[in-house]
Parts: sequence; C-alpha cells; structure tokens
Amino acid sequence: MKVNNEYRNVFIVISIVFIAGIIISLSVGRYVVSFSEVVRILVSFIFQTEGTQDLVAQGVVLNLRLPRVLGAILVGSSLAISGACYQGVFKNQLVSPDILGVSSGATVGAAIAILLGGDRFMIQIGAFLGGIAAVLLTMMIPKLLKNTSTMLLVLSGIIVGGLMGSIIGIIKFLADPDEQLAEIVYWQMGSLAKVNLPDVLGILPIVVIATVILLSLSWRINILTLGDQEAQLSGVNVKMIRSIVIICATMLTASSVSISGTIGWLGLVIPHLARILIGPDNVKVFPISLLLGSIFLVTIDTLARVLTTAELPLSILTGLIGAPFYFWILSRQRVRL
Amino acid sequence: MKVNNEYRNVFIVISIVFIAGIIISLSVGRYVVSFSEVVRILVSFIFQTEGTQDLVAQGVVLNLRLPRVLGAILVGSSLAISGACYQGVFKNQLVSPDILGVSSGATVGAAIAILLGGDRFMIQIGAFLGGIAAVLLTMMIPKLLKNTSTMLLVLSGIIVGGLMGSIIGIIKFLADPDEQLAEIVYWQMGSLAKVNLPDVLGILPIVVIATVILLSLSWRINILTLGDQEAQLSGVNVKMIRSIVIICATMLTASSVSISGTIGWLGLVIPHLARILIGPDNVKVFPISLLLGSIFLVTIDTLARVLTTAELPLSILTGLIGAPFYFWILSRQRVRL
Amino acid sequence: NDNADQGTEPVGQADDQSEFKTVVDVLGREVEVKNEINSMVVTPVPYGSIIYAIDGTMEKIVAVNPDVKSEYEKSLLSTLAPEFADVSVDYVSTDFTVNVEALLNLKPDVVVLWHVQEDDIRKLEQVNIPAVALDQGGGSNLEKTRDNIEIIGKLLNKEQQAENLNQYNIDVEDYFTAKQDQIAENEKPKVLYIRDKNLAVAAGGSFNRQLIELTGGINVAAGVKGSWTGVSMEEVLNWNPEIIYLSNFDSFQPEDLYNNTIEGHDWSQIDAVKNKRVYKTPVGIIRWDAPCAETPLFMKWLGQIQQPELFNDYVLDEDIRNFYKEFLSYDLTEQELNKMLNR
Amino acid sequence: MILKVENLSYYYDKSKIIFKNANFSLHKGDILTILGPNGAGKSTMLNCLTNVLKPKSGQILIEGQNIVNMNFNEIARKIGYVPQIHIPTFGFTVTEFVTMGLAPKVGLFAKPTKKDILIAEKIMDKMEIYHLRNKPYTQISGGERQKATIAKVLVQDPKIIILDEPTAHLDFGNQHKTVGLVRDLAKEGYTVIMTTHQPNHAIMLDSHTAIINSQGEFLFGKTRDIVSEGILSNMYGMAIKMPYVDEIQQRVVCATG
Amino acid sequence: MILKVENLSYYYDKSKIIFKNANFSLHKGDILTILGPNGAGKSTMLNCLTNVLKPKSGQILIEGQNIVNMNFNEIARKIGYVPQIHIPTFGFTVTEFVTMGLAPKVGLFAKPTKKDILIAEKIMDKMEIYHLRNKPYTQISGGERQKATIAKVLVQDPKIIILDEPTAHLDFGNQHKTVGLVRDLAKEGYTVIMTTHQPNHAIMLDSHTAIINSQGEFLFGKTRDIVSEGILSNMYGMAIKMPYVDEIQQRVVCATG
Ligand SMILES: Nc1ncnc2c1ncn2[C@@H]1O[C@H](COP(=O)(O)OP(=O)(O)OP(=O)(O)O)[C@@H](O)[C@H]1O
Ligand SMILES: Nc1ncnc2c1ncn2[C@@H]1O[C@H](COP(=O)(O)OP(=O)(O)OP(=O)(O)O)[C@@H](O)[C@H]1O
Ligand SMILES: [Mg+2]
Ligand SMILES: [Mg+2]
Repeated sequence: MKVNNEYRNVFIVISIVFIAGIIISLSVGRYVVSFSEVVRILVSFIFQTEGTQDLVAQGVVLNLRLPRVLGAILVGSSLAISGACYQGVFKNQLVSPDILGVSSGATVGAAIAILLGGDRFMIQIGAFLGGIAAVLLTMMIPKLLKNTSTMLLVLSGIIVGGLMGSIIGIIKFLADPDEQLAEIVYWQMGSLAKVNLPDVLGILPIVVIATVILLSLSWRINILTLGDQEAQLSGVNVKMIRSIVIICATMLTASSVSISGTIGWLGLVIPHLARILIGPDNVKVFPISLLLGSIFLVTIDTLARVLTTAELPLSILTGLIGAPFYFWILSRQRVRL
Repeated sequence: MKVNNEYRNVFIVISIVFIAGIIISLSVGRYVVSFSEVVRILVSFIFQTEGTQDLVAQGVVLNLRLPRVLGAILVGSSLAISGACYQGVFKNQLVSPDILGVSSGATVGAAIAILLGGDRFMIQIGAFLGGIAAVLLTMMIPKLLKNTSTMLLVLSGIIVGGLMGSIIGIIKFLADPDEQLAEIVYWQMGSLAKVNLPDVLGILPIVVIATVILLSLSWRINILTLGDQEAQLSGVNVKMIRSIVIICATMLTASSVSISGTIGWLGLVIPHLARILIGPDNVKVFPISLLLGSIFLVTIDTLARVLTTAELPLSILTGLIGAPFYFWILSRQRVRL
Repeated sequence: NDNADQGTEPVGQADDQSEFKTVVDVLGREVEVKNEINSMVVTPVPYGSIIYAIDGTMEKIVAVNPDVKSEYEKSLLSTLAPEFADVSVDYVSTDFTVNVEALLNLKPDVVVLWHVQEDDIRKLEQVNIPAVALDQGGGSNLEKTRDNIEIIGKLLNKEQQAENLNQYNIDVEDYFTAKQDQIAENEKPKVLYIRDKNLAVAAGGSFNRQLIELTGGINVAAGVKGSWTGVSMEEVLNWNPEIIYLSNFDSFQPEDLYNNTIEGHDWSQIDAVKNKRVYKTPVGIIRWDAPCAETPLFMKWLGQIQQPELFNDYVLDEDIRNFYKEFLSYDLTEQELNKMLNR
Repeated sequence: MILKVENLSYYYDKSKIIFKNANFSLHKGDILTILGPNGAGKSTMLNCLTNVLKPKSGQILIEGQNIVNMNFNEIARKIGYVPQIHIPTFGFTVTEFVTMGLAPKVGLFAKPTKKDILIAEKIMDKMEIYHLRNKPYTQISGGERQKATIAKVLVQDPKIIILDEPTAHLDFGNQHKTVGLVRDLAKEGYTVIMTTHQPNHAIMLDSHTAIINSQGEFLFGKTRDIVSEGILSNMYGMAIKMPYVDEIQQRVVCATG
Repeated sequence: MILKVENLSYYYDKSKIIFKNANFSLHKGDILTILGPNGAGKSTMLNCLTNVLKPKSGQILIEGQNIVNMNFNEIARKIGYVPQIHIPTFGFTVTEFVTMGLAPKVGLFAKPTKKDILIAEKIMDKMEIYHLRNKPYTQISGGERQKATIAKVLVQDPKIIILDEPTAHLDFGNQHKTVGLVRDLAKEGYTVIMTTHQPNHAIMLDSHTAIINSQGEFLFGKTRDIVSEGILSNMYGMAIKMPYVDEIQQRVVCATG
C-alpha cells in the first residue's frame, strides 16, 4: 500500500534526524570539546570503561549536556504528544496542552514553592501537583454543573486558567522581587539549563507509562473525533477514553513542565506539523509528533546554550525559531486547512 | 413581541447597574469624600460653577477617580465588544480579542518603549503601534500563502503571537531587572492607576468611531456566522465585512491596551455572559457586552484601589472576581452549551 | 486652569507660609516643601539607607516600597535604626507605583520617587502633595547618585552631611582612577560577578562592571549585553574566572560552589573554586551590590581582593569602622565587621 | 432570458472532468430539475451558477450580465441559494435566521425593521414553521431546518432560486408540498433550479430537466423529452420502468426488481 | 426475539410528548421501516433504541437483556448506527473512516491489523466506494459519504443495524441499491431498522412498519397492514393513492394533485 509506505519513509527520515540531532547537540557548546572526544566520553560512559582524562570535557558532556538533551527529549515529546491528544479529544486543531489549565496550575504550584523558599526539588513537586490540581478543578466544574459537554469543559479550563493567572499575579505581587520574582519569571520563560540526571530519571517512569498508554489509544482517539455520540455508538466508551487521555496528557505536561518551566507553543504546533506531513490518522500522528517534538526542543535548547554567550530562555527561541519554521512548512505545503 | 421585551428589560436593568456603578466608583476610595461632597463636586464640574472649597476632595474625585472610571469604561467596553466581534467573525465562542496577536504585539511595543526609556506617552504609542503591527503581520501571512481560510488566519495569529512572545522574552531578558523588568511585568498585569484625562481623551475618538461602526455592523456579523459561502450567497461581502471588523476590533483593543496594559479574560468571557443573558443575536449581544464590559472593569478597578492601601494589578482581580462570578452565572443558568 | 496655581500650595494649609522652602529636583521642577520635613514617603530602594546616612535616623520615613523594608531587615540598619521596623509598606508597590488616594490619608510632607514616575508625580501634584524626583540613572552611575544625595540633603536641611558623603565618594573614586595606569593588563585577575543561581551575571552594561574594572579586575562577562544577563555554565567553564563574587540578590554562598551543590552547575573545574576565591559581597546598611552610600567601601573591598599589592595604602577594616563612625555615628563591633565581610 | 449558460465545464483535478459543454438557458417562470447519480457534479454545477466556484471554461449570463462582473450583493439580489447541508454554529432563533435573508436588500449598516420581521413571519407562516419562530435553530428537526432555509431564501426574494436537494430530509407530505411550492414560485415568476434524486419530482414539475452523468456529459431539454426510461436507466445504471398511472394521471418512475 | 420494546415514551419537554406507548418486537432477519412526518420523533426514537437518550418510561430489551444494563461496547456489538447527518472535522481517508467500525471488536489498546483492513476493503468494494479509499472523507460527495457510513457499520458487524434516513442523499439508483442491500442484510440474518421518507421503500421491503405521527401516537404492524392509503393520508395530511402497478408488480405510493 502506497500510503503506508509514505508513512514509513517519513518515519525513517525523522528518526534519522532525531538521532543526528542528539549527537550534534552533545557535540556543540560554548566550551569546545572535539567530536572524537565526545564519542570517547560517551563510549566510556556507556560501557563504564576508563576513558579520557580530560575531566572538564567529561563534565561538560556528561553533566551539563547529556541531562539537557535527555530533558529536551522528554519534555519535547511529552508536550507534543499531549497536544496531539487534546486536539483529538476536543476535536479542535487549535487546542494546546494548556487548555485545561495545567500550565497555569503548574506555574502557581512552582511559584508557591518558590515563595515558601523551596529548593529545586520542591519546586518540581509544586509544579507537578499544581498542574494536576488545576486540571482536577477544571474537570470538577462540569460535574458540579451537571453538564458534561466538551464546550463546558473547555470553558472551565478558561475559568481555571484565569483564576490561576490571578493567583500567579498575587504571588508575584507578594514575592521578594530580587530572588523570588526573578525566579518565578525565569521559571515562566522555560529553561533546561538546570536539568540534571536525577530530574530526568524522576519523571521518566511517568512519561514512559503515559506515552505508552496514549500511543496505544491513538486509534480510539481517532474515533473520538467523530463526535461523542457516534463514537459511543461505535463501541467506544467516550467518557472513559477521554478521562484516560486527559489524565495521561496532564501527567505528561505536568511532569515536563515541572523540570523545564512553561514552554509555550510547542504542544500546539508540532501535532499540526505532523498532520501536515502524514494526514490526520493519530496512529501515525502520535509517533511523528513525539519525534518532531523531541527534535524541535533538542534543537531549540542547543541553540539556547550555543547561540550567544548569554543563556537564552527557551520561550524566546521557541517563538523566534518555531514561528518562521512553521510558516515555512505552511508555505511549502500550501495545505488546505 | 415577548422576546424583544425581554431584551429591553435586560438592557434597562444593566444600564441602571452601569450608572450606579459609576456613581459608586466615584464615591468610594481610601480617601474619604462624603457622597454629598462627591455630588457637589461633580455638579460644579459639569456645569462649570463654583462648587466646594475642599480642594483635596475635588482633586481626588476629578483628578484621581474620574479619569480611572472613564478609562475603565472605555477599556472594558472596547475589550468586550471586540471579543464579541471576533467570536462572530471566527464563528467560535472561544476566541478572544488576542486571537490575531494584538495584545502580544502591544506588549512588545510597550516593552520596547520601556527599554528605550520612553515616558508614558511613548509607551502608549508603542503599545498601540505594536498591537496594530502584529495584526497586520498576522493578516499578511494568509495573503503570502495565497490561502484565505479563517483557519489559516487563526493559525497565523498563533504564529505571530508566538513570535511576539519570544520578542517580549528577549526584551525582558535584556531589561534592567530592577526597574525596566518590573515595569514591563507590571504593564503586563494591567492597571488603570496611572490613567489621566488626556489619556482617555486621546483614545476616545478611536474608541467611539470603531464602536459605532461595529454596532452598526452587528446584524451583518450575525450572517457571517452562517459560514463564508452561505453568507456570501446571502449578499454579504464576507471579506470586506471581516476586514472592517478586524480593523475596528484591533483599533479598539490596541487603544485600550495602550492605556491600561494587558487585561486578559474580559474580552473572552463578557460576550459569553451577554449571550447567556439574551441569546446569540449580535444586534443585542454587542450593546449588552459593551455595558457588561464597562461594569465589570469599573468594578474591578474600584476594588483594585479600595481593597488594600496598595494598588492591586487588574489581572489579579479579573481572575479572582471574574472566575467565580462566571462560574456562578453558569451554574444559575444551567445553560446548554 | 485652577490646579496650576494650587499646585504650589501644599497640604496642611494651617501652617505658616514662611516655613516653606523650594527644592529643585532632577527634572528641574521647583518643588515647594515644608522647611522642616517630618514625614516622607520614599519609593526608590537604596534611598532608605541613604536617608539614614544623611539624617542619622529613619523616623521621618512613613512609607516605603516593600523592597526597602526587606533590604532593611537583611542589613545592619535593623540594629542601627530600630525606629524603622514598623514602617508602612502598603502604599507603594514593588514597581514603585503609589496609591495616591491612600497616601492622602498619611498627609506626608514630601514623596520622593524616581524621575521616570511622571504619572505618579502628576497625580501627586493634582492633590497637592509635594513630589521630589530623583534620577533613576543613579542605579548605575556614581555621579547621578551623588546628585540624588545632594537633593536629599537639601530636603532634610543636611546639606553639609550630604556634601561630606559625596566628597568621600569622589575621593575614593579619584584614588582608584589615579592608580589605573599602574596595573598591567596581564596582572588583572579574571573576575565574574554573579547575581543569582540562574547565572545572571554583571554584564557589559552594569554598574558592577565599572567598579570591577576601576579596582583592577577584568570582568569576563564584559562582552555580554545588558546589565544583569543570564549565561550558561559552559560559558563559565570557558571563561574560567579566577575570582567570583556572589551578590546578595540571591542567598547562595561560596560553600554552594565549593561543594558543587547547585543543580545544573559544575563548578569543580573552575579556578576560582579550586583556589577558594569565591566571595560573598558584603551587606552594610544595605547590600553593596548596587550604588549606595557605602559604594566607596565596596570599591576598597574589591580593590584589596583583586590587587592587594597595589591597593595597599589603606586598611579596609579601619576605613569601614571610620566610615561608620563618621557618617553613621556608630561603632562597629569586631563581630559586626566580620559578619559584614563574611569572615 | 434570465439565465444563459454557455459551454460551461469544471474539474477539481484535471484528471477527472466533473462536467463539460453545459449549454442551456432559462426564462422567467421556468423550472430546471437537475438529475444525476451521486458524485456526478450536481452540487458542483450549482456552485458554479452561484459564482462560488469559477468555471474552468464557458460563461454564465444573468439577465445578459456576466456573473463574474457582478458583486456579491448583485448576485444575491438575483440568485437565492438553499444548500444541501447546513451546519449551524450559534443557536439563532428561527425568526432571526429567516430574517437574515434580508441582507442584500438593506444597507450595509442597517438592521431589519419591524416591517421586515413581519414579512419574514408571513413567509414562515406560509412555510408552516411559524410555531417554531422562537426556537433555537440548533434544536429543530432536519426537515424543519430545511423549511427554515427555504423560508430564508424566499425572504431574500431573488429572481432565481437554486435549491440543492430541497426534499432530501422532507417527509412524503412535505416533499410534495415543496414540489407544489416550487411550482407556485415558478408561477409567481421566479425561475427555479433544483437538484433532486426523485425523477418523479421532475415529472410532476414538468418543465425543463438537465442530466449530468458520471462521465460528466450534460444533457438538457424539456422534461418530457429527457425523463425517459432509456435515459434514466442508462444514467442510474439500472432497469427503470415509467408506467402511466391513471389514478394520478402521470407517469411514475419505478425501479424494477 | 432479538429486540423487544415495551411501553416506550419520550419527551424533551414535558409539555410536548414526542411519542408514547411504543410497543414492538423484532426477530432475526426482520426489517422495520419507521415512517412519520418531519419532527414527529423518528430520530428521537432511534436515539432511545441506541441508548443515547434515556426513555422517560418503558424499556428496551436486546436478546432479553435490558439495554440500560449494557455498556457501550456490548451495545455496539449488538447495534450499529448510521446517523442522519454526519459532520466530519478531520480529513480521514475513506479507508481510515470505514475501518473505525472495528472498534467494538478489537481490544482497548489495539489497532486494526492488515487483515482487518482487508475486510474493510472488501466491504468498501461491495458498497462501490473502493475507488475512493485514499480520498479524504471531507472531499467526497454527500451520497458517497452516506455509503461510506453504511460501510463502516457493516465493518462493525452488529446484530441490529439502525439507519436514520439512509437514502436521503442517495440517487435513485443508489436508493434502490440500498433498499436491496437492506433486504440482503436481513436475509443474511441482520435485523434492520430504518427511517425513511419514501413509503415505497417500506413497500419494497415488505416486512414490518412503524408509524409515529405528529401527536406522538405510535403504530406498529406488518407493512402490508400499516402502509395503506388511509393511514398514510392521515399521517402526512394529504390525499395519497396507492395504485398497483403491473410493470413492477407492486403498489406505488403516489401523491394526488
Ligand atoms: N472540494 C472538492 N475537492 C475535490 N473533489 C471534490 C470536492 N467536492 C466534491 N468533489 C468531487 O467532485 C465530484 C462531484 O461532487 P458533487 O458534490 O458535485 O456531486 P453531486 O452530484 O452533488 O453528488 P450528490 O448527489 O451525492 O450530492 C465527486 O466525485 C466528489 O468526490
Ligand atoms: N435536542 C432537542 N431538544 C429539544 N427538542 C428537540 C431536540 N431535538 C429534537 N427536538 C424536537 O423533537 C421533535 C422530534 O425531533 P426528531 O429529530 O426526532 O424528528 P424526526 O422525526 O427525526 O424528524 P425528521 O424527519 O425531520 O428528521 C421535533 O419537534 C424537534 O424540534
Ligand atoms: Mg450534491
Ligand atoms: Mg430525523
């Protein structure tokens, strides 16, 4: 079948770009480590052999770059796949992972942790719990109003988002402007600069489990796009699937936001790119989104630390690089939207 | 006709609340001016007669409170009506006035002005021009791609919004954290504390003209919601109407944001409330939104200056007051969405 | 226009007209204020401590920006000026905006604010509260800080004290300027001044860069744009600074670097860390990281760290003690001095 | 001559011509029923006639004026269109919806007046949907919605009324009422073009009929000439009988088997 | 007995009963055609039968089991549903769409296999839409989409197939093919319930017919008993003749006038 071959080709090309991206990202940086040196360090790390004696280079590659690359892969893929899921569940291509308030909730959680003087771990926990709490609140409102339409759910997300926005405002208002406010603002701009291996390992199980569940549900999510009634009559337990998807996607977004701060835009745009490349079938869209999201964030994060002496926040680059790139894709494909 | 009477009643009730809101707002504040004194000051101001001799009270009412109330009316009504318009033009109840990037563009403009050390007037001009520039950019993209679907326009808005977000990030990054950053952050939180009469008079002509045009087009905008093709075949020049509406709504949002900073949420939610109250007919939704927007912002701004001795940013209160209020309306109406 | 002529008429009209004086602020406005100022509202952050240095008390300050208060609590001022402990922080926001109406109830004799707060100034004028503007450039420029100090002196009828303070400032600056050509480029240590754990550093446009260079160091981040700009750890490895200063904007300590406990950082291979040359900047009556009354002392401190051989004709501890005695009328204890210098 | 179509052809994709060489003209009071199998191109042709799609060749003249030189408002004053499927987003009431037909007649900034609404209500009454006037348009049955859409076009009051399968969702009674309505409209001087999947409707209207077949061939003529056992059998690809039924004094199209 | 409906009634709003006291039962291979004027409540009844709406009184038993005790998957294995109007949001290909019918048969986390797709393609071939298999579902004609939706239900392979106006957008040929298809499905052992606005289709299928009239009254019986001039005239509110046409050896429902 021609169509499936096309998918396979796209998948292979993107996988190659993905691996190349990782290797390039590990090899470049403000501190120059030669490519052969990088390979030697990696080999000795993987096989736990004695490798190079250049401790600085080894520190740079293993302690500074590697965790960031891994972090970028997890965060990028999580945001992309949860964006794709939400777009399917809400039958709307313009929905982002923030739709139910997870990002703003995470920001509130992180900000509270910062306000209470918590360390990085506390901030991560705060962000994670805050994100989940916001989504729970969002999902409670339609229950309270005894109206379970998607429209009301989305509206609830907006209500909760507004509320969280205000709470962030209060916290910023109360925060000590030197240390705490700067920290909150920094967090909101997104950064992988501080990611270390334990962070990555901390969210890894959640990310893997949620991703696997969502990938397995991809075909059912296709059916959800037919509309609640028709999906139900096709034997899909709409409420259950929707709940699972929302829970998994929330877990993904909350965990990734917890280590990187808020990163806008990616979760909205990457699934779109995937759909432009291989059509609306989520069975294909999810894996492609996952890869594209990783590639995109690894690239952005590499640029963030390489481009200038200053370490650029991710939110700056996602827009600056992502917007023209997206525009370019749109103009190349002349897609019918 | 029963239905039209219902509208008239709603309109009258809301108008009364509107006027009462203005009077209350002028009468309350941290500095106590008796109600009779307020009335005397206003009367002597309006009829240019010799009034009270209490110059401080006169200064408080005429120089501190009146410009804020007028500012709140203009900004609240502008955001509400432009939200209602965009929702009609884009056939989507979840669209806010920011959809084409006007707010983020205005923030960029204001932030650049702040970075260059501009004064308040420069910041206003910067915000206004920035907002318009962003929308122009958004509207250019579909032209460049030779695809004029609404979907692409909305996507362009997202692209431009992302881009603007990044530029704001850069500016914040470059800004001096002690003064400029605080000012930008504060601007983003929205405030009417600094509004004075010249500001209000400066945007008044634009707001009045754009509002009148939009109110007159309200019925045609109804027809736009039928979809492009059907609207065209009903004799509506879809492209023209859409352009006029976008231009006017952009002018409204840009001017109001220029004097108040960004105020989220209002433009999205107020038209919704109006629709809950009197149905989807824009001929009724526009005037009601206008009044509700004014009432809401006058209330919020009054609370911002009365609640505590410090000035609270508006974005804190819009969410804190608005979210539960909106929830309450939803729960009272048990609306079918 | 009615308001224009009332603008010169201050509140509290019962008072005798002869008790007024005119102060010219940095905007060139001639502000009529009470001769004897008894209550003032201060929005700029370092000026709480500067007023203390000039006036010897903070009891005239009735309301400040919350930051002034938090600075106060972290500094020696909390010992020196206990009268300030209960000052109100409710009327001014951290972005310096004042709630004019609420302020009216306080009836302050004068409000001191930054010259860029034009709207607040106008609103205050409209309700007849005298407002005196200081140059915000004082945040990054020694000369402008001195101008501001002069204005504060006039306001408080302490011109002489202000002048002395400024003169000391000029003398110390001149001392360092005079020795500039004696420092060989290759003997200047590579210095990095870090603001917080996010690696915001004193960059090309910063006040601290000027001080570092004046006192014989090379700011490795001089090429970075902005005043405080975030950089990456890899870049720091690249620079490999010999001396690191940690500001008081963040609570981090040299031990955090020595023990490599900051997430996402790797300090172990940096010379400054290997040689234990990481210094926490001192806090006197205010943190020295930004222009303040104690800036001359800060220069001296920097000088002896960066060029101990060259700047050897003063004893830092003594100069600090003298400064406190002369300008603040306070005898620093050994313990207080050690705490100030993080010893 | 109110409508003249010359040499019209259209394709979405060059490899598959939807129809070609369509030629016909209609006068005041004429009815044209368009028959054709699914996917032949009936809706496509209507979209060309309403200037929504630009024909790949040929031209369309309305009262002698080329449609490409007319603006939306002029077209809407000449042509009213009832689409095959209508999807509502906002819950306008039926009255509000029907009144929208006034758009080409009132000024750019105008709103319908009380008088306009009375006209609309009269037409709703005629279409037997007056009792639904305050119901949201999103909460009425498929057939009711069909009638509301027709009412909207009558409010628009054009010269030519184009209906895409107007009877698709109507019950048997309403189907025949609609056929009667079309006949009445023609008598009142409207020119009516409609597509249908019921050849019987063409016979009942007995005016002009066009056929588009799956190969894109176009055939036009008097209904009695076009609607014949041979042509229909050929077009639908099945055996069709057209016995004359005395009870209704008309031929009836029947499928055999 | 595959389906038993007892005393069913429904209203959206207490002031207007949509239907009441509906009683009937169907066996394997039965066909039920539901006739009724627009807005009578046919779609509403189908929504009750598929458990989308909860009846206000009465119960529905499928193979003896009360439908309210069955979960979605169980219902979908018993009942397949073809809606009256389908609005697509994403441009799935026709194959992807049709394959979605497999949902109740594969596990929660499963995806259709190559074999499943082959089955779907066979059914698409049978429905004559195989040539459209790679076309986006948003870019095919109304009739083509109708056929795709039926194909999807055939893939689902339930016991009872419910179709809401399956012939509404089909051309005359396809209408009769669909009627034939329904007959074949019944022969294969499916129980089929369909609404239609063509009483002729009921006659052609000649099994069971139900009528819902505008007053909400429900009538059920053998088609030959129910579809009579009297009952139809009454229900549609117009004079109806049902002459016997020799050519097709069947009665034909005709409107007079
Ligand atoms: N937007 C489009 N892009 C490409 N092809 C299209 C598009 N719309 C329709 N088609 C194709 O053009 C052909 C004619 O479609 P059209 O809708 O005109 O048929 P129709 O005669 O109205 O059919 P029906 O009786 O089913 O409504 C069909 O094969 C269809 O698949
Ligand atoms: N969601 C709803 N809320 C309230 N009333 C409704 C709703 N849906 C349908 N109705 C009303 O219920 C009645 C029956 O509607 P239904 O769609 O079942 O009719 P139907 O027999 O299928 O008509 P048609 O032949 O036109 O499809 C109609 O009067 C309609 O206006
Ligand atoms: Mg068609
Ligand atoms: Mg129906």
